[in-house]
Amino acid sequence: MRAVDPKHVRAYGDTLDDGQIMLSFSLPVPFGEEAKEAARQLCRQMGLEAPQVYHAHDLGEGFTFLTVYARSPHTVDTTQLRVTKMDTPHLGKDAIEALASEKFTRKIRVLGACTGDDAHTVGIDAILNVKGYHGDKGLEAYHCLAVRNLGAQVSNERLLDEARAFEADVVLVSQIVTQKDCHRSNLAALIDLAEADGVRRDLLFVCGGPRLSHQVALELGFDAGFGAGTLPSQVAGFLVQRLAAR
Amino acid sequence: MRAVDPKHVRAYGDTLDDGQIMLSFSLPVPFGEEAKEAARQLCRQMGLEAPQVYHAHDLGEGFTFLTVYARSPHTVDTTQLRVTKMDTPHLGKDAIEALASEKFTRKIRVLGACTGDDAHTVGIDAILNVKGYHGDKGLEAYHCLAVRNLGAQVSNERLLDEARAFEADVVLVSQIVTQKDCHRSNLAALIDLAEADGVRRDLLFVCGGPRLSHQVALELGFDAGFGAGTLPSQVAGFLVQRLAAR
Amino acid sequence: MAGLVATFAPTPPGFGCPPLDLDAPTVARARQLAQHIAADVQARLADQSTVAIERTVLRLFGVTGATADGEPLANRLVAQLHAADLLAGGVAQPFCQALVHTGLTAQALAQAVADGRVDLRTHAGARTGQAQAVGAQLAQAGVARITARRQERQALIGRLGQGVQPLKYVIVASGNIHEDVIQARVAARQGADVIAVIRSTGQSLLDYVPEGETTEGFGGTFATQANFALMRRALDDVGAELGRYIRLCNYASGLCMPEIAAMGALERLDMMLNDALYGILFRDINMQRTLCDQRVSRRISALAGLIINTGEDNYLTTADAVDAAHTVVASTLINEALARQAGLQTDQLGLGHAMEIDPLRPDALLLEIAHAALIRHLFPGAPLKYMPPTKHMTGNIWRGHVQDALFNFVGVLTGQGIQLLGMMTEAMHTPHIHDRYLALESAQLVFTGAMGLGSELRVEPGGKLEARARQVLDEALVLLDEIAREGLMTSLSRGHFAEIARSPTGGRGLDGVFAKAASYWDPTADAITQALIAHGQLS
Amino acid sequence: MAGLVATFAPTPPGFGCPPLDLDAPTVARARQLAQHIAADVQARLADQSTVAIERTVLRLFGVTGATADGEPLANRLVAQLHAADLLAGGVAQPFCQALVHTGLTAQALAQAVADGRVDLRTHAGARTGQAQAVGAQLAQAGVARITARRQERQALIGRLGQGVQPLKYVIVASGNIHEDVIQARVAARQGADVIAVIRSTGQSLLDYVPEGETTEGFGGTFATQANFALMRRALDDVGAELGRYIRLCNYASGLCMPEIAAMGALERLDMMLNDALYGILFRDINMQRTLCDQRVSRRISALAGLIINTGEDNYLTTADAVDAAHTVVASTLINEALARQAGLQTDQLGLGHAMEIDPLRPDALLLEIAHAALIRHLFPGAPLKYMPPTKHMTGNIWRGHVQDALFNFVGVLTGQGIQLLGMMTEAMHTPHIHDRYLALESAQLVFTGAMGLGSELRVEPGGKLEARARQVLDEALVLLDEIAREGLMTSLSRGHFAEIARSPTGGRGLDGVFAKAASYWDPTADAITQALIAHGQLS
Ligand code: B12
Ligand code: B12
Ligand SMILES: Cc1ncc(COP(=O)(O)O)c(C=O)c1O
Ligand SMILES: Cc1ncc(COP(=O)(O)O)c(C=O)c1O
Repeated sequence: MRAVDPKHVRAYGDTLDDGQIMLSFSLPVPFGEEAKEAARQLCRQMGLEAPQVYHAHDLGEGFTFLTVYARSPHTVDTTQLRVTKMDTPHLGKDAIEALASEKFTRKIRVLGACTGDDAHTVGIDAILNVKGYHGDKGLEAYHCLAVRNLGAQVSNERLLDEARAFEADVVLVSQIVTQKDCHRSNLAALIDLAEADGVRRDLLFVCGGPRLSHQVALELGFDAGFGAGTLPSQVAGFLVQRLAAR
Repeated sequence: MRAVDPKHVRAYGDTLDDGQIMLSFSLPVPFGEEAKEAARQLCRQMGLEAPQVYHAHDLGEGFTFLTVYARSPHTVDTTQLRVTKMDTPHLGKDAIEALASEKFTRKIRVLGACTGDDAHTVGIDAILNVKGYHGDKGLEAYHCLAVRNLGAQVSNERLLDEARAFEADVVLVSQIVTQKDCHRSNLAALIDLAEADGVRRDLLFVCGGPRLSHQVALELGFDAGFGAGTLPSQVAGFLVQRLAAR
Repeated sequence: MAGLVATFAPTPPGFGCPPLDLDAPTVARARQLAQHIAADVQARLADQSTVAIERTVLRLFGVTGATADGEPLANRLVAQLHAADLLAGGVAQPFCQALVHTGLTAQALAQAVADGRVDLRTHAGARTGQAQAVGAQLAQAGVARITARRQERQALIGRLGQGVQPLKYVIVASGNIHEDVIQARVAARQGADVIAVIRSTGQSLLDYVPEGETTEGFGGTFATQANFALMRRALDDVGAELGRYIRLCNYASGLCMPEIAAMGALERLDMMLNDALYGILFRDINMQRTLCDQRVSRRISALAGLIINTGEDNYLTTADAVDAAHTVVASTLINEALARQAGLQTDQLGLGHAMEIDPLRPDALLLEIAHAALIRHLFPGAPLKYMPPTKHMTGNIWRGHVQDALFNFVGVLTGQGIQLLGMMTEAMHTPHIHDRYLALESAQLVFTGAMGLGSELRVEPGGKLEARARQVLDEALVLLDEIAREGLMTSLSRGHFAEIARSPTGGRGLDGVFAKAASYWDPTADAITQALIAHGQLS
Repeated sequence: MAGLVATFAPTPPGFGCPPLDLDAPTVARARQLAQHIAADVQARLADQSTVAIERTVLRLFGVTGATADGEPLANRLVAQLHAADLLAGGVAQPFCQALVHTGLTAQALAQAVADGRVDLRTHAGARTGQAQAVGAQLAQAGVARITARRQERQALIGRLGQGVQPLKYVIVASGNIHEDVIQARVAARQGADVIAVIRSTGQSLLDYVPEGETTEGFGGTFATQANFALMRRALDDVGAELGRYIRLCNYASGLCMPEIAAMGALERLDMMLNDALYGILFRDINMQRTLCDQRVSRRISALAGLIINTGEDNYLTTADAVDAAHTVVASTLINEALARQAGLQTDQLGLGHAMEIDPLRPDALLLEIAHAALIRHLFPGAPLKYMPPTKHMTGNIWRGHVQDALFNFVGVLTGQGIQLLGMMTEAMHTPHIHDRYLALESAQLVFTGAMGLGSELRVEPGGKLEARARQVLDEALVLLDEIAREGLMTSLSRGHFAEIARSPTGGRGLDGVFAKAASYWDPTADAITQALIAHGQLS
């Protein structure tokens, strides 16, 4: 049997290179053959072949929901993929503590908050609270860290004020609500404010949330970003190693 | 609020023109950040923006399953959609019988079969048997039709032999199995054989099955095609009107 | 007028939760403790009012609208008095006094005050008989408007009919009321019985209700009277077409509880998320403020025939689903008692519950059924609102869709009243137009197939299911006992609920609380009390 | 050697179907009638053999391979004798005679005959003592090979362990054995316990078994001994890695029933779809042919410790799910009797059932539970194979995924043995690689959550569920009574099952049936009988 060609990888249904993919979406087009044809045309514009509308449902109010299977001829060269990953190695709690006690004489001061109108504290709490996440202890359990958690709905202004008062080394920001990309504007605004206040260089700025990634965080001017399923030790490990490298 | 522009229709998630669509597929790429990036690249090749991998699952054996949401900037001009539809109007049983008794002096002879290796008789039976489908009586219940059902796994050769013997006016072919497009080759082969035998013009050739449509049937050289959910009266109405028009 | 209240869909015959053998004395004791806790809270707060309550008085008098810079007139007037420390007697007294003095309508007067043409502060003092009469008359008119909307609902339901329980409840949350309207109408066509318009993230902390139709929310759309009216009309239209009354739900919650309750009552909303405990725990709203506000909001809802939905369905998003299941039970019992004291009837008690059990945990379904059946048996006849496990939803929409289906199965098996439908995209975005359709279609499938099942199955006596229900009830009793001893407000500062601790003087909005003077007067409260007594909702 | 048979996973403690109060005399009578029907069929066919059976004898003697134009040697030899009307005494006699005469090995002899170097026809006649001894010895060797594979399975399961019931059964059907292997290994990693390799559409009507590894099937992949071996190795490898024995399933069905059973036994398949009734009804195979073939195939499977799966799960794809539910029950009882007469033990009876109830019909789930529980109670200890409603699957994958989840719930609630997992894309294509993953993940979710539920719930005595189960059983009894009176073959010509009528002399393959001469000799049958008696599977 032919082997996968890593330079020309296609989607796979049940046979190499069959390019099978599934799409689903709604169109503001009344239910009927025309809506199905519109769906097929949309797929063809994506370069897809032989689009088959398997399910079309009349949503009413001039809308149709469609589920389409099609063949994608597109190929990806997997030998050329570049992914922005955090470059610090993942350490366990003990290794982190050891590194910190070797490098620092005082505790690293970490200030966390969920900012803007966002009131989802579970994520930041999972990172900060002793209890931690998925059996991995939170930052409060680290001997080398001094942690303060401001909770939810903290404005960027207040966050920076508190950072000054707490003499923070690191600011951790959580953003969970992402509708209309409000997390991006909120986060970018924080960095702008920090620049304006002249404190951007003095602090490590780290953000997290289910729709964030290291790559997005860098784009927004942060030092690091953590996505869904992050473990506290990943965050602690990053902080200690990055500050140690300074 | 802005109204839908029928010349530039986009996919709709919760806001006009947000272009939200969902895709899912597998890639023969080992699970990990690279697989996610490969998925995003595939989406970008489709012209999609801001692809978000929401779910990636390690299938093992070097495969990854991915579910992606993205924004499609593509637009469809719904004022220019052309759909091949059956042009004969849909009549009820009584109207069909009336038309037939007016136009024909003898019964129309209808021969049906599920051909090739295909053994799915439920579809053709739904069209032919008295019982019918979804409360709509089958062709055997029509006074104006004389029906013979050859059942399943009938070869194209035998079908044409039987058509001759039965002095059929119409041949109904069902194709349910479609793997590797075998329905298309089977159906095309029947028409070729009928052409070679010189009987193509003497008979109406009609096909049906869940993956067939009028459009596909015409492409394959048939006179008509019927898809999923077809009612017997649609078929009877087509036959009688088409033959009456001859 | 009993039975007129929420006009809730009757349970179809032969459709009910399998019986559960609970210990009757334990149930009775738990309910008794809850009543004690509720009475104690009311007694402690009896002498306080809040700026929100006073603004509500004005709204019931007929004051609407905002200043050019968007400050609602009700806010401007109350804030002015509060700043001058002239609010202790209530806003009604100076306002009615000024009405008498100027001869203006309520709305015109409010506008005049905002424009600086009349100064309410100069009217503060003792109330005259004339002012008292004007106030009583305006309050009566307010009550009459609400009662009219309630009768309107009654008539519409009588004419159109309504969905079968569990009612299918879905949210719209585009942030833009016009998109919300489209999506709500689509949802109704796909089988939704209740449309909840989710609010923008920030609104619960706003100490005013924005004005007008809004198109810019995050994670939801602002609750405004104009938005209420727009959506009400849209649902009435589509409901008439479908031959099914479609209920509208919003949030009388946050810093403007009673005001929003009043607006909802005036615009014929049918349900309101309404829970001080939720605000305290999840929005850090001051407990004195919001418990005062809640009482008034619930009395208005009682009058309006609205169903309230409490927020216990949120507790286990922060606490452990199995260890803390009893906190949900304890809290619903307290919330029931608080609600009944405000005049809400059984068929208005849409107590919220959700168990957030990790669906991958062995016996997840067994535990879910045990908890759901327990709550069902504790509140017979109440239109319980049952919420799916949201926190265990991930980007895996496929498994999520099945999780939601299993949850829907538990809902219909245990005879819940209102089923908040989970969406497979829960972990990703507020629902897309078809997410709702898919959720509704799936729920309909499960409900149709399993409708009669609850009556055909029995719980194994002495088995695990029964044992779990009894255990949770026992744990709830212990907690209620503790709360009854220390008082609800102290308890809240101990973090018993949702693993969150709040102090009586912490949180937002305490500055809006004030001690009532002996002369405090609120004619709307009097009118509402009279009406509730007349309706048999209070005695 | 009892218990060694299918080595089926034991039911975990506390996990079982809620008890059902069936009428014991009705059950006893139904089973008695079924035994009578089965005995009658066997008696009528006792004097017949078929070309497929004779080819099986050769295969058990060790003959494999095909001629250059793809005709299997076994076919060539038997066809030659049959054409010359020299088959009535069985193929063993001339073949063994020729072996003695030429001194060749079985394989070499077969090749020589195919090449035209030896003419078997000249060896037909009475058998010599020498030939008899050679035949018995070859037959013994065949039985020994099968027994060795059976012991191998036993050892592997002992070492690796296996899945928990309901075993998760999925299909692979790419048409290409190499893609099938990839997909099967992926499925095993995602939790599959049984991999069924679906056959190409045409194979059941082929009167020979293709040779070699195949890459070109439609709707499935050809069953060949080489494909069996390839897949067996792949599953053994991944199973060793996962620490779980992965079962392999194929089809001993169609015109080559006993041959495929033999190949499966030799390649350590674990399950076989095996049902003459299915072939008669759904493939129009002649009933005399396939009932003869079936008996031999089942004896081989009995010996191999294979689980057979019967085809009643197909009946309601053509007949009405509710009206004809009793036909499924009647047929499983007959199939059980036929199976036991062939030496199959309880833990080899993977009787198939599926109810194909329209999921949108009210009480769909209630009926589904009633039917599933009825079959469960009729065959305690049997690894019942339970199939999802396939005919109600449509292009709506979303609803379909939920339908399958509900079905999985019924399976675990009623303690089924083998759960054929539905795929959301059922109406569209044979499964894509991730369709299987999604189905497995969903099933795992449902099974984990509901594992203990069957033991915690009881059926309401005298309720709808019990009544429905009793009604279906009563109807099955009436049908069995009728079949017992007229005989199975006459019944089949009346269309009692699946609404399809077949005549005893119609259909495919009758030309391959022949009357045995008095001298008929089949040493493999004798060896198998001895072994089955030795194992306590026959008496
Ligand atoms: C629990 C919950 C709530 C609870 C929150 C309780 C609390 N105190 O946090 C309550 C009920 C109060 C709530 C309310 C609302 N919610 Co909410 N909620 C959720 C829910 C169900 C789970 C979130 C959660 O707890 N996840 C578990 C944690 C552990 O995961 P996490 O947050 O991703 O955190 C991990 C990582 O991201 C990372 N991380 C997170 N932050 C940080 C920070 C740093 C520095 C680092 C390093 C890492 C890190 O580490 C964590 C551990 O791995 C989600 C849906 C879902 N299933 O995801 C919706 C959801 C987040 N909510 C949503 C909305 C819209 C709301 C409301 C606005 C709705 C309303 N009006 O009623 C309100 C208002 C909230 C507000 N003002 O912000 C939306 C957001 C939509 C969007 N994408 O914009 C979601 C997605 C639901 C939906 N589909 O509509 N919600
Ligand atoms: C029932 C069924 C069977 C039954 C068939 C019984 C019988 N006597 O027909 C049994 C169990 C025997 C069977 C066997 C197999 N099946 Co099958 N089967 C199905 C199933 C579940 C339902 C089909 C059905 O009856 N639909 C109901 C009828 C009414 O709908 P319909 O066929 O679409 O017909 C309507 C229209 O299409 C139209 N129509 C159809 N024909 C015609 C003809 C004319 C002239 C006109 C006008 C209209 C018309 O009108 C009908 C009424 O509206 C489908 C999955 C599914 N849910 O669709 C798989 C399915 C069709 N089977 C499939 C396969 C692969 C097989 C097997 C090969 C598998 C195997 N090896 O075991 C075998 C072998 C079959 C063979 N040799 O062909 C695949 C086909 C994959 C593909 N697209 O290629 C499917 C899709 C399942 C799957 N996902 O794998 N099957
Ligand atoms: C009682 C109650 N109020 C309010 C909300 C919503 O939050 P917000 O007040 O931020 O709109 C919820 C959410 O579930 C709730 O249960
Ligand atoms: C007993 C039995 N044999 C065979 C098949 C499959 O069909 P075929 O024989 O065409 O491969 C089935 C399908 O479900 C079956 O149940």
